[in-house]
Order: sequence, then structure tokens, then C-alpha cells
Amino acid sequence: MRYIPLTQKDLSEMLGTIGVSSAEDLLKQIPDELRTKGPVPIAPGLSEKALLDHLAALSRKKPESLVSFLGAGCYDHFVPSVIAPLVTRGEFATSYTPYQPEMAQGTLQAAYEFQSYVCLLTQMEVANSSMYDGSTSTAEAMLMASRVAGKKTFAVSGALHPEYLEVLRTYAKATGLHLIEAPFCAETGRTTGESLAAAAKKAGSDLAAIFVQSPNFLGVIEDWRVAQQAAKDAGALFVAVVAEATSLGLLSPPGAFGADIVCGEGQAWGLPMQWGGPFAGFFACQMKYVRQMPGRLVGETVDASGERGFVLTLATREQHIRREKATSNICTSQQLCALWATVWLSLFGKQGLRDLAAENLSRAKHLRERLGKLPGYKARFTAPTYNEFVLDCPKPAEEIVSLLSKKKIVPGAPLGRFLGKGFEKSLLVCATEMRSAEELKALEAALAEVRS
Amino acid sequence: MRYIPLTQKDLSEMLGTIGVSSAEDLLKQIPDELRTKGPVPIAPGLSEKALLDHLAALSRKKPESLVSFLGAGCYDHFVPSVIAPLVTRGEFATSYTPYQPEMAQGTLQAAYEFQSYVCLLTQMEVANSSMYDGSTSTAEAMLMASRVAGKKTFAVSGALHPEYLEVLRTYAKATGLHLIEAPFCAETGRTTGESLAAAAKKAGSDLAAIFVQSPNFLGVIEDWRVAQQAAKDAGALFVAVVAEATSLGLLSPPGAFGADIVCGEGQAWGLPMQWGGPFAGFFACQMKYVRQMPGRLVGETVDASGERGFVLTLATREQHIRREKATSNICTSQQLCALWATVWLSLFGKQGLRDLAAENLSRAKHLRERLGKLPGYKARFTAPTYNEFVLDCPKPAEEIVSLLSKKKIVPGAPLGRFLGKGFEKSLLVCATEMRSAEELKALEAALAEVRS
Amino acid sequence: MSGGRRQIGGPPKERRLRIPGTAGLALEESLVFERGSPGRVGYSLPETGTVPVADPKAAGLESHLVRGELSGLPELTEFDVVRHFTRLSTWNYSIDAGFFPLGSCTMKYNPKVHERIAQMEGFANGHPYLPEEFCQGALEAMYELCRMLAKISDLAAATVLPAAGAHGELTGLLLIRAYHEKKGRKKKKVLVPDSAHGTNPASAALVGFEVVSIPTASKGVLDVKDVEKALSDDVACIMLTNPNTLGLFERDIGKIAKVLDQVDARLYCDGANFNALMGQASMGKMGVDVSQINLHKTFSTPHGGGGPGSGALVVSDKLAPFLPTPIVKKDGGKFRLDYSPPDSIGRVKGFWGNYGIALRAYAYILTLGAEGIKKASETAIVNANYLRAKLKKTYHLPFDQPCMHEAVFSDKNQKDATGVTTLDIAKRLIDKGFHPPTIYFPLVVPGALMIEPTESETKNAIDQFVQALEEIDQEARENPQLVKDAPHLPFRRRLDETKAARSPKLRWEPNGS
Amino acid sequence: MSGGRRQIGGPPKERRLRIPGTAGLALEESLVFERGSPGRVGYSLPETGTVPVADPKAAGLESHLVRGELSGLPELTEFDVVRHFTRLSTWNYSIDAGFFPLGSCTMKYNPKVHERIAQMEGFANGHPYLPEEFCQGALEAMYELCRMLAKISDLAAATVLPAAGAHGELTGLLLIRAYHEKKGRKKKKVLVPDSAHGTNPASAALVGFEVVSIPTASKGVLDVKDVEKALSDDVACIMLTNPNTLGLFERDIGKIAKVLDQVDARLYCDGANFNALMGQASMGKMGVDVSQINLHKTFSTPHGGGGPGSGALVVSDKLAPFLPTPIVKKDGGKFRLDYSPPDSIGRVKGFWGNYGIALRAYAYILTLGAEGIKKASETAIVNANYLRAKLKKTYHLPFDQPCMHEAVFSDKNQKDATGVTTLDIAKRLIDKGFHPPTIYFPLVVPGALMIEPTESETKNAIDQFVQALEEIDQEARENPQLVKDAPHLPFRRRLDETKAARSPKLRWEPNGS
Ligand SMILES: Cc1ncc(COP(=O)(O)O)c(C=O)c1O
Ligand SMILES: Cc1ncc(COP(=O)(O)O)c(C=O)c1O
Repeated sequence: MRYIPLTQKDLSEMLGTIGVSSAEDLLKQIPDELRTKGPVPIAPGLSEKALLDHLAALSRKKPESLVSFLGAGCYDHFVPSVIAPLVTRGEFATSYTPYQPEMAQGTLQAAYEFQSYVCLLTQMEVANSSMYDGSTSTAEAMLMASRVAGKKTFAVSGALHPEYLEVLRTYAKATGLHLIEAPFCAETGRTTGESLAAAAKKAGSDLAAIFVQSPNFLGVIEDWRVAQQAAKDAGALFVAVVAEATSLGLLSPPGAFGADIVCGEGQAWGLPMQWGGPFAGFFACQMKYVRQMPGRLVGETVDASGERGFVLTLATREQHIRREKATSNICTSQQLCALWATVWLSLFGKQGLRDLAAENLSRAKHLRERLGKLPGYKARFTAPTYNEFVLDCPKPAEEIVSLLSKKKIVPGAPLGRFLGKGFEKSLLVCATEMRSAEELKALEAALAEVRS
Repeated sequence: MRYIPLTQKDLSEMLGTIGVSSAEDLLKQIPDELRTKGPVPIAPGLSEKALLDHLAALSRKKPESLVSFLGAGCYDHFVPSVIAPLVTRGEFATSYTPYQPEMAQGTLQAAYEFQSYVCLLTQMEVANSSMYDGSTSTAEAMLMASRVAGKKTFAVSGALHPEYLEVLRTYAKATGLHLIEAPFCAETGRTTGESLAAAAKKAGSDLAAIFVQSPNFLGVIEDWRVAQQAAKDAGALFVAVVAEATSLGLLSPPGAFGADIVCGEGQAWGLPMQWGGPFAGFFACQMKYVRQMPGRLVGETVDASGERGFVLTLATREQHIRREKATSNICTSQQLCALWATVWLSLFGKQGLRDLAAENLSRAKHLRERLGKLPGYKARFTAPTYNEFVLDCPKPAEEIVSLLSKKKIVPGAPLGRFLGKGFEKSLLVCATEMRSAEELKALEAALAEVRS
Repeated sequence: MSGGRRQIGGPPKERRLRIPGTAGLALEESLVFERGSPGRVGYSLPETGTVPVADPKAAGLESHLVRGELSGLPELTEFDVVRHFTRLSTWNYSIDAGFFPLGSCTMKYNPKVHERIAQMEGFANGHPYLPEEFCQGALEAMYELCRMLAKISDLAAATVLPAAGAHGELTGLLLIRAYHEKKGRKKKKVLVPDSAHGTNPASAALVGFEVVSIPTASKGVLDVKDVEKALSDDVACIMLTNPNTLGLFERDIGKIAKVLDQVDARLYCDGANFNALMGQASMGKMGVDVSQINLHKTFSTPHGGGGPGSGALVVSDKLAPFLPTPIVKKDGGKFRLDYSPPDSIGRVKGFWGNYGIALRAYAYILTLGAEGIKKASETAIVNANYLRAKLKKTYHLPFDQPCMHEAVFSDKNQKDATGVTTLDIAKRLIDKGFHPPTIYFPLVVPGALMIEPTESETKNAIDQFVQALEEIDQEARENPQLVKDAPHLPFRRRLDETKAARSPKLRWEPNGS
Repeated sequence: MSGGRRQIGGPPKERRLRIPGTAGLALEESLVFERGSPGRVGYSLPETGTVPVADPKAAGLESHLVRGELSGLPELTEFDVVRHFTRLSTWNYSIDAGFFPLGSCTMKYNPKVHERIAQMEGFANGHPYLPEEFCQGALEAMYELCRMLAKISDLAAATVLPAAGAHGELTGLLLIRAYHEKKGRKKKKVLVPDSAHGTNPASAALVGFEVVSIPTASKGVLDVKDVEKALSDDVACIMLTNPNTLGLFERDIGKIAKVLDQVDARLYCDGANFNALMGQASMGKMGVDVSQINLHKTFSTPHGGGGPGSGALVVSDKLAPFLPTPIVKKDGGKFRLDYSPPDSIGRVKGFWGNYGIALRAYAYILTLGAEGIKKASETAIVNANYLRAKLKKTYHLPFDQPCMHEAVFSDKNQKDATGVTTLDIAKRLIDKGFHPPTIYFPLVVPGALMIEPTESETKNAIDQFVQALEEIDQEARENPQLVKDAPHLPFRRRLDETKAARSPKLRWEPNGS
């Protein structure tokens, strides 16, 4: 076995030192009736070539030539080739959580940089060094808001990503919290002040926070000011959710509207889609709540020689110190993904983030206008969008998807599964900077063709 | 431009320090009539995505599903995935020739290990740290043998790789040396003692060395003892050429037969085929000739604290010290390829090299027997082979190749181009450990099918 | 053999083995925000200009929603970025560089081939909402991995959706809660041994359970009697780590399961230490109902300096109906995702979990195969016991008996005699070129040094490590200040953690620092 | 800003910029042959056993040709290999880690995307004897690269077959010889300026030419009169480096070409320094007949610690008919290789040259494009002149005039005053965290320090480097021994090169060491 070094000679020397005559002797610690008798019922090991052949065959089942307009929380952005060789360096990839800071300054400084990027982009005071993903980050925001407010009910925009909503429900159920949905406006696609106020009213004095996502699941850019006002009016915390993080390059940050917590998904910052994970959840809040935050925090300090250095800090919030009184159970998080995003953000920087976001907004707007003009098709909502939008089709969206699959085009996500009745003919169509003018045209033509 | 850091602000500060008012001022060093006026007549720069799309399109013109039985000096061996991430580490890939040994111990120790591997595998006393490739290494062997022997004529087996022979001819012509070819035996495919003796006789007293390659270009394993004897009888040096370096895992090393110089190609030690380069030429000889060697040598020494360390040494042979009196003009060589081979050799080690060579010999032998039994086909030579062999076909080999191309099978290299008359119907067929039993059968079936 | 002349404190006179730590050159590097210059670029956008650039305001966006300048963000070339992160990386120690015996973390070799697989186009660029026909390869890998995890643990089913061990714990507890609720019960208590990892009580509390602590008995394992004592109708489950954090097999686990059964309490097994069990012991026979298996430990996915991981769950048939969505199924040769099994606890994470991590674990299991799985756990156990047998001559071993995959020592011998503590010993190990073990955990051993060599390490590496610890013991006796002031060699000396916590500076500020 | 407290010798009192070099932890590592243990494996063979394993003797092989045990070779796991080479790598300095101003070496940024391209299946696994239909993509890249190199240099044709600069020189000289032979002449002499790189005379001698040295005139460039003086009918060519190794443009090159023409001697231009010319000056207008362009310098392919490189040649129409085989051609949209053009000098290397390197250069040129090419050379020149202007306040600049891509200083100021030499300065730069410049070359400047920043470096990096050299000057005056004993920080101190040469130990021996 090419990963295991023990040789016969080593083994007998080592057993001698231990003072047993066989490895089997050591396994006597396990009561006999609990032992696995005989071989594990899986196949024999593969050579590396057989392994690669097998996995390449699986990989090829997704045709490389697919042109996909899927977004919906997982975005196809350009991933500069320079990132992988840096992030996969053994120094980063094969180190542990930085418990020994003197041996992990690389991970620590990079995490501090990630925290700083999140703060700068959300315009918040403090951010942690990563969460599992956008959905669980939002769930942790709910738990934290409940702790901070001492209340248990939440008014949540109905235009949150449906999977985030599902995770919120799972966590809420487990922890005895309550969710009240504030439906989005059927015409604009935005979550209106009235809708939020109505939900807040239902919650009454137990309202802990209001959750709004922008761009929301329909691709629509919400008005943070409305959310801010609704929270203020209801005396609740304002939690802003960002599932498409590149939008922050062009859209006003929630921190500018008094958000108490900003949580979300950093996948759009250059992480490959990888069938949905691993991604880099992020979590930011106002400094006054720092001791209620979940997740790992890296802080600046000095070493014994007075040099700047970084350490994990405020650990008294965490499970390994506080056990059942911890603010969260998170231990292993998504550090390497956060590093990936940090490298990506460093490449794009001030101007690149702006340009990229402008390009996304422009392509989707262009496509939305073109498709909206096709006979039988209609852009469903009127509010401005970022890089995706809802398109109503002349046929069930699932049918359109399977018709276009033959051309290796995936026109978007059919919304029936997510939003139910009334959305069976709707597609959520996303056009990032990756979709070329040619591909936009191909989609247009294919949709026109399948109309009849 | 994402590779160039100069900004407008930096530029004006820097020009101020220099004391000129524009970059154009600095270019006045170049006489105006020699300046490039206007833009360079090439296309504008590409975005990274456009670049990758273009090159991926070119790459895909070679179908991934091709099953190739080509060898002939460039072998399809399994390349463990672990090598690339190690060798492409910036520390190795983006450093220079180790002129400052205190900053390059990694490169130097690895080169020393490569030298040691070459010595162990060829059973020679000393080896250098790499040559451009097998063909130029063989040419350098000729130049060195001429210096050592003080003579100018060479008896060279006709079964040397034809491209090595071509390079020898180019270098010989330039340096006033003479080559006499010793034809291989039409029946066995070996270069016989008689043939070598006859060539040596033609050379007379000016004979500097005898060159024999094993396995030779026909895939046939030569008898080193015969070459040794022929050299001894003629009072010439014995230069052994190895173009398929994995064969040394199973075949007796030329050093065991008194070779004076062993040169060859290390590509088979796990280097990807890359359309023929970059590869890792190697060069070994007896210690008494060390000061006549071409190329870079790494030696052991100690540092100011007495610790073991490595340096480039015996530089007095080299161009940067000796200029026109140098033993060779080589400066930049193929260090990173040698490192690649060193990692590969370390993975395979003692047992792996043996097993791999046995597997190669067995597969080719099996295939040779099977194909030789097909009606109309015949294994051309009788002597034992390593991982390739010559197959005579019922039709012109070029025609067979183009017929099988449609099935994405490349049955081997048509020999007419290399060996001329009498070989129009011959294919050089190679089966390494990479060709599965299924692929061997597919070739057999395809050849049977195109017979008629 | 010559001996590390450049180590601070000098090498001992008769050093038998060469210890890796020595002095070298390091390179300083500023924060990324302190680099760069206005106007530099490190990116390129594809095909700009092919679509008219929309003015966001003209696109209907209210002006207060359009962002102003992105102040504070750096402007760098690609090369700036390469050099920055290359330098940062060199300040890290890693498994690739050396021995990393963090107890309970299973820092084994992370095969490089897995990174190549994860970068294959069909895995790196797959979108989870693609039509099922394009997902067949990706789903097959997930399905097969779940199947094999269930086989290896000898349980009924598996999921790879949880993102890490703690997330697996949380999910497992939700399964148990759902199980009881299905039976119309609302149990409130979870039993947790005092040697448990902090995530166990934290996860239990997070989902609203009350944590009841159970003491470790004198032999270092749980006594079924102590469990019986704590048992009541209100107990939903126990969270038992096996092998426990002392590296010992919980011998009574079978009995404990039976006792729990009396009140229909379930057995949660923290499987973070599954590396010691795989191929050797059956969770099914132990009576385990659910266990999270940290794929980033036992199944070799790189830890990444703190994730991503994957806290796969294996479950008994009692709990299988409650598994989170989506669930991968195979129907007549086709793979599909079931998004709404009737009794599921629902969704615990977006999309398909940390798919890329599960994929690496799948490749690892395929490579090891039936024999490799057994050989890995057996070797891990031999290595730990060898280390235990050698080191106990110098360091105090509170539970002196054969261990599984790790052994827990303490600083008792040194502290009493020299004042040198576990922390000092850990820091001094850095100078010797080793990553320190897990320290001060488990809490039941004061000044704990929890050492897990894993099967990846050679006898020689263990010998070197033991020797380094012996040297430190010697140094503590001869020159304790040398040890207390450690580390001396790395890029940064001992860091002031108190200062960091007292006046937290958690981000770079455009006009600060 | 705080200042590298851990630097030996300490930082100067008022350090303006932080210098990167500081002390850190390094890890020792034995030779690969000293690792391992019998029975360990690091490999796996595909599908063993599917074909009967042949006994070589039964296969007809004489027993004296069957090898015995491969003694001395190590036995390692994959992990052993990873750790070994990871550690070795950490002992290297590299461009990725820091400033690497080796003069004449053009250590610019090596874009990582090129490595990804080289690993694309259709490039990594292409066999040079594949039927032409499968080679179209690979040949297109080669064809286009040759076309663009010719365009950029403003010459008629190009080849990418030579493996490195020196190999390009050799090939270029063969073209010149063939040109003369075609005219029935056997010219014997090659003129080579005394500032030329060692490969120039070595290449000339290798192919049997007699080298005639020409002095550098007082302005640091060649004087056409000195060329005229050396000229005779027997002169085959001159080998002129432009810009020359002093970093100066050979202003008389046009005139020299004309003078040479009188005896039909050709102009070989050593194009190793083409980074300064591309997009700025025309080799065609200079009258160049052939020039090797080191793709591993100007066109950013990684130097790899000593290759592989590629010594592409660009040639005038006079020499184009003699280019080595094979020659890539385009016929009606199809690409093919011409293996036997009538006047070719023949083959100089196996297969298609260092194809993988040419491929990277192709990608680089596509990325830079017309504007990028010009911008790169211009920036390289600005950077060099900025460095020159700043550093000449402290270091002696023998030729005080604007330079092209590099500037050559000497140790005159320091040596006279303090005894500190160029070698000491170079070694002390290591402590400061920089790779030293090229030293003691060109030979025309005693104690030369030849500094080439390239366009990749920032103003800030140059400022740091200049400051480091200023600090060394200061140190030389205050504490010369500190400089003479340098380097203090790296993994290995100053190495004994004399010992290495006097009793050469060039390999590990199974029973030695
Ligand atoms: C025993 C034990 N349980 C649980 C965990 C938590 O796992 P994770 O860090 O993946 O959340 C750990 C990891 O440190 C552990 O060692
Ligand atoms: C001026 C000059 N000419 C020629 C060469 C030789 O190039 P190579 O090292 O690629 O053989 C070099 C490289 O060092 C050089 O600087």
C-alpha cells in the first residue's frame, strides 16, 4: 500500500518495543464480539491509473461543452488559474486549524485578510474567518440574533434562497425559534416595507430580527433602506443576507444601512462550483456583538520580540473552552475556501470587483431584455436585477430544460420546485461574465425554437 | 496588463529620479532608424479566459480517447499525480541555475540525487545533472570521446534511434568527425560483433569509439558483451546509449560491461510525452574522464558551520570559466525535468523499477506473440525485445495507420520514413504498462480487420 | 551523523538521530492591503464590450443602492498576489513538511491525486441544479461513497451532507430528536462523558438539549454503572466518543447500548477517531445508532488550515428514515436525489454538502480497498503503541495500558521537577522541527499532551519525535529557561494571546494600523 | 514601521523600508537514499496480472543481460517522497518568493496559467509521431509562435527547435556555416566581443570556428572601427550581444552589419537580452541575420533551477533555407512538418525541440499582445534606469549613462575602503532576503554586480533592494567582518567550493558516506 510505510522488519521491532507479539494482541482491547470478522465488504484497492480512469469516466458524464445559465446561489464566475497552485500548496492545504500560531502565521494572516475583506465589502465592523456556507451562516445569524435580542421570532423575506429558508426552518425547529415569512411583491419581485411590517406585526413583541437577501432569490436587487426602516420600526435587528457576493462590487453594502449582521455565501468570489461545495460562508456584524459571534476569529498581536503576528482570539466564545455554553458548535470551518476567496479578491481588487459586477449586471440586463422580447416569453419581475432574473415561458420550465438539454444548453433553474404553484413555467436565468455574446444568442435562438 | 506593475504615479516618480521626462527619452539610446515604428504586427492581448478557450480548443484536436502504441524514443508510461504538484512548486520551478548555493540547496541536493540515480542505474562512476535530451547527449558523448581518444572516427550501430543518428551527423559535420554505420542483423535485429568489427576496420587507427544502443530502435535488446568486446578489440572507447530508461530496471547495466560513457534519454522515467520535449537527457562516464565531461556537476561539500551542503563544481570545464576552451557550451540545461525524473525514481524505487520493467517486457512480448500469429502479420526480428518490436504488415504501414486512425487507434510508428526501403510495411509497436489487456485485444482485432 | 549545530540551545552531546529543526532564512511580508498601488491590475475580464455596459441607474437602480468607490481594497498585479501568498505559505508548518501528531486530528498523508481528481472538469464545474442526466457521474460517486461508509461502519445508511464533525453531531442529534418525536416523546437530556470533545456538549446545547456530564472511570473509559446512574426516561441519547479522547476503546459500549435501550435512549458515537476502528470493529455490533465520521480525518481529505471538512453520518436503520435532504438514490441504474423523504429532518446545508471533500474521501477508499482499510487502522494502532511504549520512560502516562490510535501523556514529571509546563514543551517542540501534539485536552488529564502519529508516519519519524521530547526533558532539567522561552527559531516567537483577546484588533482598517 | 529585529547584525537605526530577510525555522532532510526501509512502496502498477508475466530468460534473454538486484535504490512511500521534496524545495529561493535580479537572466514573473495549459491532456500526452491529423492543434501553436517571433523581431522566419540559448547559438552558427558553404566558402573566424557571455566563444569553438576577441570601447559598446580592424575574408560572422552584457544598446550595430557585408560576414545577435528590445527595436533594421531568443528569459517560461529552456532562433531570409528539421508549415489550412527541406543543416535535437516550453511562450505572447510586448520592454527599461539612478550614489557605476534592461555596478567603492568584495556583498544580500545579482560578469568590469530587475518588479521592490545594498555599504564601513562572514541566515552558511572541486564527491555511494 503506497500510503502506508510499515514494513515487516519495522513491525517486528516495534512490537518488540511495545512488548506484544503481534498487532492482533493490541486489538484485544476491542471485545471480541465487537470485532469486524473477515474482510470489509468493499472492493479491493485500485491502482492509481484505475482510480483516475474510473473518476475521469464519472467526470465526463457532465459534458464539458454544456452551456449553463444556472445561478440560484451557485455562480459560474471566471476562476483565474493562478489561484489553485497557491491554495493547494501543501503549506496551506495540509496544515491544521492554527492552534499553534508560531507555526501557522500564513493561515492566520490570510484569515485576518479575509476578515478584513468581508468587513470592507459589507461595510461592517467585524467578520469571522469563515462559516460552512451561506445557508448555515444565515442560520447562525438567526441563533445569534436570538441571543442578542433575547427573543425568538423572525420575519424573513420570502425571497430568501429557498435552501437557506429550509436550513433556517431546520435550525428553528430544533431550537424553538419561529419564522414568519414576508412574501415578495408579485409585480416587482422585491420584499416591500408593507410585507415586512405585516410579518413583524404578526411576531409582535417577540420579534428578534428581520432577514432580507439582496440580490434576492429572484435575482432582484432589494432596497436595503426599506429593510432597515422595517427593522427600525419594529425594534428588531436587521440581518442582511448576500448570496451573490460579487454584487458587492457595485451595490451599496448593507453596512451602509445599519445592518446588525451580514451573512452570506462567498462562493461567487471565485470558488469553483463543485456541485455546490465546499464554499466559503461569511459572517459579519457590529463590533458590539463580537462576543456573541459564532466561528473563529483571528486577531492581531505581537510576539515576544515585539513583531506583529496573528492568533485565534476571543476563544471564550467557543466550544473548546465553553463547551455547552459556547456561542456555536463550530470547530473545523472552511478556511481553505476562505483563503481561495482571499486570493481571488486580491487579484480583482478595487477596480476588478467594480468592473466584474458591472459586466454581470450588463450581461444579465441585456439578456433579460432580449429574452423578454421573444414571443411567448416575459421577464416576470420589474425591479432591477443583478446577474439573474426570472423568465416566464410559454411551456412548463422543466420541459424547456429537457428540450434544450439536447443542445447541451441549460437555460436556467425551473422555479416550480422551489416556489411551487404559479412558478411552473418560470426559469431563473443567470448570465455572468462567463457567458459570451455568442452563448447569449444561442440561448435566445434555442428558446425561440422550442416555443412552438 | 495584469503582469506589469508600473502605474502612472510610479512612472512619473521614477522618471523624476532618473532625470528624464518620459520613457521615450530612455529609448533614445536606440538609433531612430532601428526603432520599431508603430505597433508590433501581432494581435492584441487576450483575456485569460480567451487564452484558455483557445488553447483548450487546440489541445482537444488530439482526441483524449486515442489508444496509441507509439514508442520509438518517447514512451507512454504512467505518471503518478503526485509529481506535478511537487515539481511545479514555485521554489523549484521559478528559481535559476544554482549559482548561489546558499539559496539553492533544494535544487542542488535534488540534482545530486539525480546524478546518483543515474550512476546506480547505469552502474557508472559519475553522471552529470542533465543534458538537453537523448540525442544531444549522444552527440556530446561523441565530442567527449573524440577529446578523450584524440581521434575523429566513430563506429555507430545502425540501430541507434534515427533521430539520434541525424543529430550525430549534424554535430559530426560541424566538428569534422566521421561516422561509420554498423548495420544491424536483418534476422535478429541486433548489431553483431562482425558488423561492429567491420565498421571499426573501416575507421582504422582513427577510431575513437563504438556506439551501441539497447534496447535499440527496433526494440531489440542488444548484447552489451558483444559491444564491449568489439570496442576492446578495436582499442576504442565503448559508448552505450539508452533511449528507454525504464529498461534499466530489468536489463543489465552497460556499466557492468565496461562502458566508458553511457548517455541517453530519461523521458521514460515518468516525464509526460509533451510532443517530444522537454525531456531529461542523462550522461554518465568513468571517473577518470570527469574533467572532460559536458554539463553541470553538483558535488558535496560543507558550509562554514561544517554542515553537509551541495554546490556546482568542476566549473573549470565550463563555458563561463573557460569560454572557447570549455568542454561544452551548455549553460541552461533540463534541471526541472531531471527533478521530475528524480521524484519518479524515488516513487518507484528498487522494487517498482523492477516490477515496471517486467510488466513492460511481458506486455510487449505477449502482444508480439499475438500479433505475430495474425495471418499476414509477422514479428520481424528474432532477438528478445523490451517494450516494443517491429511488426511486418500485409499492407503499407502508413495505410494501416490511417485506417486505424478512424477507430482512434494508432498501431505504432511506420518505419519507412526512418529506415527506408524494405521497411515500408513495418510498424514499430510499443506496449507499456499503460496499454490494458482490452486495448491489446482491440489492436489485434483492428489489425486483423484491416488485413483484407 | 552531524547534528543541527544551528539549533538554539545546541544539540545534546550524543544525539543518535538528527532532529529536523534548524535555523533558516524567512521573508517578511506585509498585509495584502499594505501592498499595491493605484492602477495596478491582476485580473482580466472575458470579452468585455460585447454587451453594452449598463449604467446601473439607467437600469432602474435607485442611486442610494449604487455603491461608491470600493475604498480600502488593494490594487495588485497577479505577480504581487503570487508573491504575497507564497511568502505567507512559508510561515506555515504542514503535514507535507513534517510530523504533525495533533491528537484527535488524524493528520495523515493527504494524497495529491485527490486534488487532481477534484480539479477534473466534471467535478470542479458541476452545478447542483443541472438536469439529472448530467449529474449521473457526480451522483454515482456520492452514492457509492455512502454505500461504502455504511459497509465499513457496519451500519444501515449514510449521508455526506454535514459540513464538518460538529455539523454532523448537530445533524445526528436532530435525527435522534426526530426519532423520539416520531414516537411522540420530547426527551430533554443528553449524556456526555467529561472526556468528550467540546463540540459534543456545544452541539447538544445548540439544539436545546440539557447536557449531563458523566465521569471517566479510573481505567480511562466509561463504566456502564455510571451510565446507569445517570439514566432516566428523559435521556434522549448518550454521546460517546470511541475510541475516546484518551485513545482507549470504550469496552463497555455494547453494554451501554443495551442499558440505554431500556429507556429507548439512542447511542450517538462521536466517530472523529474512526481511524482506529475501520476494518477492525463494527459499529453495528456496538449498537451505535448514529456516528459522524470526519472525512477530513479518517479519510484523508486535507484539513486546509481549518476546513473544509465533511462530517458524514452513518446511521442504524432506526434513524435512517430521518436523514437530511437531499438523499441520493439509485433506481434501475439511474441516480437521483430525493428532496422530500417524508420523515426527514429537512435540510442542514445548501446544495449537496461539501461535495468536493466527499469526492476525495471516495477516491481514498477506492485506493485503500478492503485490505488497505484494515492495514491503515492496524498501522495507526501499532504506531501509537510504539510511541507510547517509548515515551512513557520520560513522560507521565496517566493511563498506562495499550491504546488505540493515540496516547495521552502529561507534564507531571517535568512540571514538578523543573516548572516547565506542557505549553513550554509544546513550544520547544517547534524549535525541534515538529508540530506539537494537542495540548491541555482532554480536560480529564491536567497538562495533557495528546499524541496521534497516524499510520502515515514511519518508525524513524516516531523515533525522532520521541528523541526530541527526551531532549526537551533533559533541557528542562538543565536549562529550564531555554524551554520556557521557546520557540526560538520560527518566524514569530511566542505570541501574546492575552493582548489579542484584551484589545481585539480583528481587521485591517483603511486609515488605521 | 518596525524593522526586522531578528536580522543578524540588527537593522539600521532609521530604516525607511522593511527589508524582507529575517530568521526562521528550517527543516533538515537527508538524501533520498538515506530514507526508506526495505518493503515500502510508493507506486502502483495498472492492471498487473492481465498479461502473463514473462520470465526474461524464457523470453530469450541471455542471462548475463538480466539484471540482478537494483542495489542502492531507495524504497519509499508516496508520503516519504512528498515530504522529502517538499523539504528540499523550502531550501530554495525563487522568483515566486522574492526579488531575483540576476543580470542577463531576465527573472520575470512566470504566469501560473502556463503550467495549467502545459498540463492540458492534448499537450501533455501528445506523441510526436502521431498521424498528422491528430497533431493539428499542437502544430498550430508551434506555427503561430514562429510566425509571431518573426514578426516581433522583424525577421523572416523562426524555429523553436534548439533546447536553450547556447544550443541556439550553436544552431545559428551552423546556419551561418551552411550559408557560406552553399557559396562554396569555408570561413574560419568568428568575432566575439570581450564582454560576451561564455557560451558565445564556447559555441563558436565547438563547431570548429576560431574565436577572435574584440575589445569593448570606452563607452561600453563596440566601436565599428574595432570591428573593421578585425575583419578579413576569413570572418564568418560576428556574435554581438544586443543590448550587450553591460546593459547598453550597441549603437553601431547597423554600421557593423554594413561593414561585415563587405566580406559577406553575417551578423549573429545574441538575443538573450531581447526583453529590452521587443516592440522597441527591429532586428531586421539592425541587419541581424540570426538571433537566439531565450524563451526562458524574455518569454517568461520558468527557469526551473537550470532549465528546460528554449533557444528559439529568428533568421533573415538569407539564412532561412538552412533552418534545422523539422520545419512546421501551413498548407491550405493544414499544418504539417517538413522533415527534409533541401538546404537544411539537418537535425539538432530529437523530436520537436522543447515543445512544452515553446507552448508556454506562445501563451505568454498571446496574453501580452501587441501593446503588452511594448509595455513590458519599456517597463523593464524604466525599472533598470531607476535602479541605476538610485544605486549609483553608493556603488560604482563604470559606464554612467542610460541603460537598457540592466545596469552593471562594481565593488570598487567598497573594496578600496573596506576590503569587502562583490562576493561578500552578494552573500550579505541573502541575509537581507534578496537573491544576489549576477557577479563577476561581464569580465570587462572587475568585481561586477550585474543587476536586472525586469518589468515584473514594483518600484517598492526596487526601493527595498537599493536600501538593502545601501545598508550593506554602511555595514562594510562599520563592521566589515559581518559582511565577510555572510550569509548568516539561510539554511546553509557559505559553502566551501574549493573543497568540492579539490576532492569531488559527485554521487551518493551505497556503502559510502
Ligand atoms: C473527538 C472529536 N469530536 C468532534 C470533533 C469536531 O469535528 P470538526 O472539527 O470537524 O467539527 C473533533 C475535531 O476536532 C474531535 O476531535
Ligand atoms: C547573454 C547570454 N547569452 C547566452 C546565454 C545562454 O543561454 P542558455 O543558458 O539558455 O544556454 C545566456 C544565459 O545565461 C546569456 O545571458
